[in-house]
Amino acid sequence: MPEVVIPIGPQHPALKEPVNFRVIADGEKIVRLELDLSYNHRGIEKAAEQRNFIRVLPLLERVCGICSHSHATAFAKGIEEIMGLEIPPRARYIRTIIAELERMHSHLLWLGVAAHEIGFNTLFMWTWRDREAVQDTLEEMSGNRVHYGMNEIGGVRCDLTAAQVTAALSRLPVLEERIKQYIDMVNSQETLLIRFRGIGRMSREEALKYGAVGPTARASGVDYDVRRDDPYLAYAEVPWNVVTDTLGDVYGRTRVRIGELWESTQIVRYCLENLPEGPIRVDTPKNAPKGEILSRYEAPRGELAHYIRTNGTDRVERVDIRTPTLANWTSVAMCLVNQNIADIPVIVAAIDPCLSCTSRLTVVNRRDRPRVAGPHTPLSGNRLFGRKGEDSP
Amino acid sequence: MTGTVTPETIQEMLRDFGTVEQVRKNRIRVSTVPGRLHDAIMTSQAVLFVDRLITISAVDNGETFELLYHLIGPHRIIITFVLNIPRNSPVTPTVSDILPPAGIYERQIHDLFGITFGGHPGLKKLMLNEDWPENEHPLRKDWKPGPDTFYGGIKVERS
Amino acid sequence: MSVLREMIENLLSRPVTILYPWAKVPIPATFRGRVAISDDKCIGCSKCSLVCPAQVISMIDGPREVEFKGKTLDRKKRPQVKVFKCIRCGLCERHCPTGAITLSPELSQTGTDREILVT
Amino acid sequence: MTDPVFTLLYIFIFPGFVFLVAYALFLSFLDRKIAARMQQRVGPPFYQPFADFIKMLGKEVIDPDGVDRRLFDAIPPVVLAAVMTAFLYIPVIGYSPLAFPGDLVMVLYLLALPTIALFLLGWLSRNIFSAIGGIRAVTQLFIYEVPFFLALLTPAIMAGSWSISEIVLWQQHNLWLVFLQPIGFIVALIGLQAKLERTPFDIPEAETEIIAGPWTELTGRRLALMHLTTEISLVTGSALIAALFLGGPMIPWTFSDPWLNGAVGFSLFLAKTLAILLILSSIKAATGRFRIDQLNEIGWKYIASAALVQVGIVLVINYLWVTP
Repeated sequence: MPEVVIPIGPQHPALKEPVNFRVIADGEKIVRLELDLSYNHRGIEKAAEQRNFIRVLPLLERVCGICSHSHATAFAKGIEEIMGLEIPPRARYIRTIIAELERMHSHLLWLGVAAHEIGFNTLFMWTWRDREAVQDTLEEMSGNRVHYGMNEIGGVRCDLTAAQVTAALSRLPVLEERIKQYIDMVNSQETLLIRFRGIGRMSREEALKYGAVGPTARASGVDYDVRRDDPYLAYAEVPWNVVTDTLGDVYGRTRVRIGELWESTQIVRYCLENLPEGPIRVDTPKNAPKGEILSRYEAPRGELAHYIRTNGTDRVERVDIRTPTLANWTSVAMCLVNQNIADIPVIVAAIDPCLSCTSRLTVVNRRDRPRVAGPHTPLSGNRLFGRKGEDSP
Repeated sequence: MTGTVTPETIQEMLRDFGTVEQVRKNRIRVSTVPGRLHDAIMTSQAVLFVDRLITISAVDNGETFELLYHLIGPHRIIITFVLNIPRNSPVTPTVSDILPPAGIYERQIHDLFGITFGGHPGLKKLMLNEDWPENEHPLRKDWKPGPDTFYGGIKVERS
Repeated sequence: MSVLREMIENLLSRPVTILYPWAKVPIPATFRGRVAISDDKCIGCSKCSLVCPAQVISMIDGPREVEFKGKTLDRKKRPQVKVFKCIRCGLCERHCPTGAITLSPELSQTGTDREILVT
Repeated sequence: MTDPVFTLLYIFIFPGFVFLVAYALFLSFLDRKIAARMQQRVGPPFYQPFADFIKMLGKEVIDPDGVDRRLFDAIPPVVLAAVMTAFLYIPVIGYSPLAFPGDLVMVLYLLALPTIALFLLGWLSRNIFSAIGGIRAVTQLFIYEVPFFLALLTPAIMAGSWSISEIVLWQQHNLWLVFLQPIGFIVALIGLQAKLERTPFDIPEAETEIIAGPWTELTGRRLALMHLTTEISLVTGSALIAALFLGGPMIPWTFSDPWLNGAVGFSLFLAKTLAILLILSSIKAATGRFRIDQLNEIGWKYIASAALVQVGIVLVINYLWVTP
């Protein structure tokens, strides 16, 4: 069978995100692929330069629909460090609780999506049903299901009442029970194993070389978690473990994410039970002094980096957001070569791509898309971005 | 092997490449020049076990463009190499040959700031669409949307 | 096997879906819904319009008398919210000095009155 | 049988066209409802498949560029007719009036037609997703068809007849074949699941991989008819397995009233098809999708050999017991 070009995206049932893969396949095997990142430029970084610190946080929260707390916290914690503020312990714990609940809902969502990509819709429905419990908790605590709006420079906006803590704690045992069920299911469900094992394998060296982050990297045995390596919020005080795996395939990523789900429930439980008393915010100056900070944060999808520069006013000079998905693209493109067409959705979904974060920068709609690799050549990180003279086949 | 790498050793090692200062307990900032960057990264990869590029940040600070290469290794100390590139000829050599993930960040910066990375294998538009006007780079400080220009099919209405 | 067991359990139990128009979805009291402004408390300081990230609060003419700290003040401006552009971040509520502007737990963009479109 | 009115009624009204369409839509509803309840969803109302069917009939038919319209129009009615014809040979209330020696083989071939048609549709659509889907459909056909045929031919070997109605009669006198051929029954169920392209065998129309496979370019009444075809295939397939392995509509005793006889037989038929549907729905809900190469391996390594083992066992039993 001759080589065929299969367009995947920007409108495709598997990738409900504005990204375009042109997969060149020989039969069912992927020979090479061309990647178009995004179709939607929102100009958030430019807009962030125009707003003061109060008004910029809701904007940054809307960088991403899933990890909204991550962006706001990464920014707030950077600005607080520039200002030299120490936020109260209670605020730190509340931020941690929201962050871990967010991780839980993101990973549950991911598990459902991964199951859906292989047609296992029952697991998809179940995880999304259980995700509702997390979202209800978040809604009770913050007032919204997705954009929590809990952060402000110098602390958090709303306090947790005793009733909210009790309600959240009462939901945890159910979730823990469910997560145990999922561990069991993932380890015993035959079709899931057969589709996840050995797919999109990435060795430790490759994961490091191509700059994979988050669960994608940890599944390949890269022991890299900002929460432990550069502790922020309450992570230094809470007992928890970094989950890693050595398999490096989609199954390994699933195991890492489910393991992180479990760790998250334990972190949330510890924080709720040991919530310190005290104020939830400190007074902040209006202006930040001149300075720069690389604020790193372990978002559900991986390491998120905000490079913030201030100039002594109440606005940032520049905020450069590097989202985990952008860091993971190189590795995913590398993973896909020589895999089956049927595995594209699974492999791409395995990094949990969030185009909303990534394409905050992007508008792409090119007719003459670049050839990214020569015919039958394995795709390396360099070749992914095209070489001169390969525009025409 | 990584136990020997401390902020002090890093400062010692990278002293040759420019001004070194420790800006945070786990972050070293090295101001260097475009010509030395390659060697600096190679040295840190070889000696300081740097294995990962966190990101490349770009800042337009009025007179120059500032490029910041944030690298990290198993010692979990961020090494930031800072380059200043003149605004009138924004060209710097690429590092995507020694750090594969840099390719995607460099393309992003090329789009948004108009900095050219010499030797980059495919410095094409990644972030902005095809009908984006040439020589307009939205994250430059002096960029204003033109009144009659279409950006991705949309004309910006100035109020 | 755990999949099969749970499937059978589910088959015998009721679905979890809330059939919305017939059954009410529980809304927590903290829910950030439609902006509600109480004219009695508002002192017209226009702080809300300054912090609003979506810039949907504008100060319009609304002369009235307000009791504030035992004094009766004469106020000329009152805030107006374009509800459909509101992103319900709650910053106005957070920064209001008198608690005059709040986010009620009602759904934001539904209703039959003309009034709800502009508060 | 000789009465033409009776034959016409048989073909068009009762077990034939009208009943068949109604029952197919009902089974489709039930299938969706069971899956939904297993996932703790509410599921569709009972008229949903019917409403879908009517709605799709009324939708605009879009011809993709460069498609042979006549062939595209002709395929859905042809396969619909094929699976409907197949159903007529399966006993529903009693002995099928159209039965002839060898109708089992004909039914099996008629049931294979929709897959071939899907391949044709995919090939005609001039769409890459359809083409891949069509190729996958045929590949899958080669994988499951052999074990499916083998599994369904073992009852024929055991009963010593190639007529479905004769096999049902044999079971009335002896024993349900599911007790004698459990492996064959399981293989037949798996084969039926694969034939109907339901999870884990929905490889040709894998939604997340190739949109809808051969169905991608089908619109309007073509889509409606193809959907109806799959739904009727579901009825025909489960009725066939019910007849071959579960004794069909036959009851071991006879009532004096022929009407009561027919009614009891018919309710048995309903109960058995519903039971098979429940099993099929559970498989659908409990599994993810295989990949085509994995299915190839599983199909030839395990399912086909299981069917062969069953054939061997049946031959041995026949030699020892049934043959005088």
